[in-house]
Amino acid sequence: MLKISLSRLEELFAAIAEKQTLYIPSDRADGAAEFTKWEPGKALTQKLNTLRSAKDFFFPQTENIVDFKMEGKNIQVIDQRSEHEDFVIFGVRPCDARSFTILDKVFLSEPVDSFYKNRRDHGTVVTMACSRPAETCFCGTFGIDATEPEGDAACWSDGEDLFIKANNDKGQAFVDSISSLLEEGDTAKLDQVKAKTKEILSRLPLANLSTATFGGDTLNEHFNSEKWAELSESCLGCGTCTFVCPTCQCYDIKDFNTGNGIKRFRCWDSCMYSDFTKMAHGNPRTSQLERFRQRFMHKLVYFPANNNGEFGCVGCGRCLSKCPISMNIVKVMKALEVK
Amino acid sequence: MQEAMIKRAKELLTDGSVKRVIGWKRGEFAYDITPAVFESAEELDKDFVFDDFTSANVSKYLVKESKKEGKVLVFLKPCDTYSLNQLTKEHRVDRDNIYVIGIPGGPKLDIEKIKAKGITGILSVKNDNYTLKIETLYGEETMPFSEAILDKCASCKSKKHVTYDELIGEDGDVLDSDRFDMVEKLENMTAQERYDFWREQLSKCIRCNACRNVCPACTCEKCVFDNPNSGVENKAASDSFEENMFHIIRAFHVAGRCTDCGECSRVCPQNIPLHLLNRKFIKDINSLYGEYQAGADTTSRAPLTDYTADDCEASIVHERGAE
Amino acid sequence: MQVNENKEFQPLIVAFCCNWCSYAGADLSGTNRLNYPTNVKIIRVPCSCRVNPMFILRAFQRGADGVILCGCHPGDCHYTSGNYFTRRRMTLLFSMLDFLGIERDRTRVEWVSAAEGAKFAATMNEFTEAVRKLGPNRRLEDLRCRKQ
Amino acid sequence: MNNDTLIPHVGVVTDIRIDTPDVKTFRVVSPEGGKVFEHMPGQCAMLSTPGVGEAMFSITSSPTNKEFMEFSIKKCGCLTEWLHAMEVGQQITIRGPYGNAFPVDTELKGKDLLFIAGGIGLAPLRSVINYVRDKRSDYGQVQIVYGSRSKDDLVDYKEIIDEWMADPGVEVDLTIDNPQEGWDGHVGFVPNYVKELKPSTNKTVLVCGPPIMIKFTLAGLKELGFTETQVYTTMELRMKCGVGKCGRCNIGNKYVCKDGPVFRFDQLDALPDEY
Repeated sequence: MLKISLSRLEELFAAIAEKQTLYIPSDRADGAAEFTKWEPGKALTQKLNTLRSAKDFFFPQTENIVDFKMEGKNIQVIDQRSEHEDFVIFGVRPCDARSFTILDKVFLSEPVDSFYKNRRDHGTVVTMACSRPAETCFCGTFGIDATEPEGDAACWSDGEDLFIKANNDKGQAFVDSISSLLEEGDTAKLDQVKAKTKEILSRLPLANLSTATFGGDTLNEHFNSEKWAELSESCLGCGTCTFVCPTCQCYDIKDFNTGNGIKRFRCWDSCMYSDFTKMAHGNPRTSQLERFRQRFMHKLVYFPANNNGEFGCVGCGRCLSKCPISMNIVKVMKALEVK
Repeated sequence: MQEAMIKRAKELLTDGSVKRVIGWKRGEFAYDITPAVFESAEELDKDFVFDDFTSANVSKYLVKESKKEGKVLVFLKPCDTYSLNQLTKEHRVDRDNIYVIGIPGGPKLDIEKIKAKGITGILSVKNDNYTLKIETLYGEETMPFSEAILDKCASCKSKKHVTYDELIGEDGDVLDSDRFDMVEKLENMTAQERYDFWREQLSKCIRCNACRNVCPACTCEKCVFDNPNSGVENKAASDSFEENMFHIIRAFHVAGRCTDCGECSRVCPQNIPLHLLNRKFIKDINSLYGEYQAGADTTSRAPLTDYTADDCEASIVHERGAE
Repeated sequence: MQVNENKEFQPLIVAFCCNWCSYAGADLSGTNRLNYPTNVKIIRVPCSCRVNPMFILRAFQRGADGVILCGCHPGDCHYTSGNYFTRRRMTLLFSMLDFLGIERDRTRVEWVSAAEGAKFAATMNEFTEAVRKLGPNRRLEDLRCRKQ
Repeated sequence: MNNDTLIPHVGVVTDIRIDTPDVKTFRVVSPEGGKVFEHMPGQCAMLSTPGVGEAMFSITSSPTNKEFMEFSIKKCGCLTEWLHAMEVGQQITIRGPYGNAFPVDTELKGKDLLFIAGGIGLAPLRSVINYVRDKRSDYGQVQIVYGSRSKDDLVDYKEIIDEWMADPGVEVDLTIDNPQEGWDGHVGFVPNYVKELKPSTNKTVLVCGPPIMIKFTLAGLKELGFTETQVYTTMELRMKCGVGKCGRCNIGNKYVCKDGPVFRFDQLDALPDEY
């Protein structure tokens, strides 16, 4: 497999950044990791994962859809869309890489969302395999192999060298563009690292979390379970779990009057917010129990029902560590699990 | 301590003087504790937990729970009792439907500080005389207890329970803490430095509203930010102005009512030091209108709903502070 | 923020004037033929304490470069204690804006009674000059509302 | 770049007809004349006034009408209030068509039809009624049961009297909730009136109206011997995108804007009762 020494990473990034904008996960002032534009001297983070997922690159938190100019009775629709620049996201973890395929199922299905497609076509995802999974990781439950990441091109690190392999033609184009820096290398040491990681993955506390009792056809079984009351009683109804989640796709469309025109923009929305389904004549989900149930039923039952069995969660563990009251999908799955 | 609390709670449950107990429930790991309502002795034995990670301030749940039929027992740390007093003063809770057992505060741990040290794969955290023994998938790690303390506990303002019906352990007293040091440090910066500091912090905000939904002082039936024609985007980070406006107005609405319990900074997923905004208001109120601690009692008038004829003029802000 | 022919920066000033005193004061300065800059846009409010901090921030969002809040002198507020609350509220708000690094001199509270037409005109002239020196408001504006 | 379903077209309101104190029917055409897009009966469109809001309304005109599209809108929110304040010639933005339609060319073809509507619920059914009347030979006997709070709350009252009642193949039964002078027709709630009329059970039923009316009508129909596979309805939930992506109009795993708004009752029963 092609490889480059880890000491020449800076050189590799410089080569990539020449042709396309490069984003890498690097440490912020407060210690958390975040995807930022690469500049010379910006180091790759040692943290397992970034605080905000890479979803932002394809489905940003706010995005202008269209502008309007109102003149008397007439409306002028101004389409602001422009071709997005090419960019590379380096160091995406396998769980985040899988979340892109889940978002694709939503946004690239008919009728295609042109905003998302515009960014998705111009973005090259270069993934990085995990070697030190955290206790909150449970990507194995959803069939993700943390040592064999998906994405356009995949990278592994065995401590000395960075191995790189293309998974599809976009990945191949990326590898070709930096092939001058790469050289062939044997993967003996890398296979040891992979084996060790696989061994750790099997020892993770959530390794044997199973999705057996969930899936597209288990709707009635779970919808009226009386456990929802107990699970949702201390939920604050904030949007943290949905806004840090890499696979949440719900959005809201709002208008903003700038004083000299109207901007219609799209922004993330959370099913946990009280006004998510609020209509002029009522709201089908008035209690926090219904909203809480909707979030987890969507990921564990509705999404698989509409996407032939693929779950809406990738097991990245962000909601486990960021929920103010530590309620999350793992506790819901364990509570609803039918032994 | 945990056994004493469970024993006492079971006694009160069985003799019928309380119907429900608000406490904390064990999670998957050592540190993911969830506030919970217990209704039976078995539940208490099975799940109730009280240890170094039970730092959540549960007084806000009393707004709902105290309106239900039957008394509710709640365990409150000293800083939580200030929040309950403030809620009582504003008639948001039915105080005589609540039975409060004061429990010792004691500094609580912040798992983010442990993880920030690069410790990962945490399986268990044991505290033996102030050094943490952390068992992880990658071997045993140790860390001084003092380095993993929550920010709000590091600048603890009082170990005194200001309201309780019963006490487990003794009552402490008000401490003079260094909680305004960081505020002073910021005040002495130049305006540009302050602007850059806050722009960098507030630009991280993802508008998840966790700070508002956890704050015991933020209990409006319908928040102004949820009102579409308030003109503020309540879920979009669509402009730097929106972030500034949201945090200024939220801090303003709790000015004079915020008990400085530190929950907003604890729950912020982006680690923004939101407590500094509230402490700035507290520091200003103390210096301009006389020492005031929200929640210290349930009768005094909040500073912003009060006035004296010889309050200072607003131009005082223009005279002080470096440019 | 308009820039007229002689290319000098013309700040946009929003003045919240309390209906009983300052608005009458402004009216008096008009009848006395005293002039104050046209950049000042007056918004009449029943009392100075009707002004919610959001109004002030919204004015900045929409392109105001300075906001001044005029009310009755403490003691002769039509609603007896309105301006006392304003005084506390605005002191804390201005202090917070300053804490966030936003220029202090963009905001001000002035007590102008119905008889002080001259003071109203002088205050407006002086405030406009102060804001003109500060330049356009870049720290608290909404980029979407910036006039292209 | 191809156009995106979220980017609206401009429509001009050419005629506003006041049907009831809180319902107006708006005629919308493209600025260059003609319809903005084609649709099938039962489908809906997103109307909006930039800066006020955007909402989903069922298209009440029949697809066989080539010149314009009509929307009967009840005033009950900030956008509808703004729309009711419009004058003729005002432009609005419109995008669609969204949702599936009543299966007029499949299950309904050749069947005897029974339309049961309550209040503003007539709007989506009117599109199907006029479509069926224009293609009369493809369908069997048509019966319309329509009720409202009071006489002047009957939407499209003029058209019902002049055209539908005059049409031989169409039987129209009107009712109002409580007696009112100047009204000699039936008085009573729609569900009870349906039970009185005892329609024959080989008819296919299309129901639309307030949820409470649908619930009791369905119960009444079951008593009369109708099975759930014969009854269709159209749902209404909050919608933002109209194409099943923004995630808010779901009942169970079905999105009302994409898999609906028209559902058969056996499909609805398979879903949790979350509406």
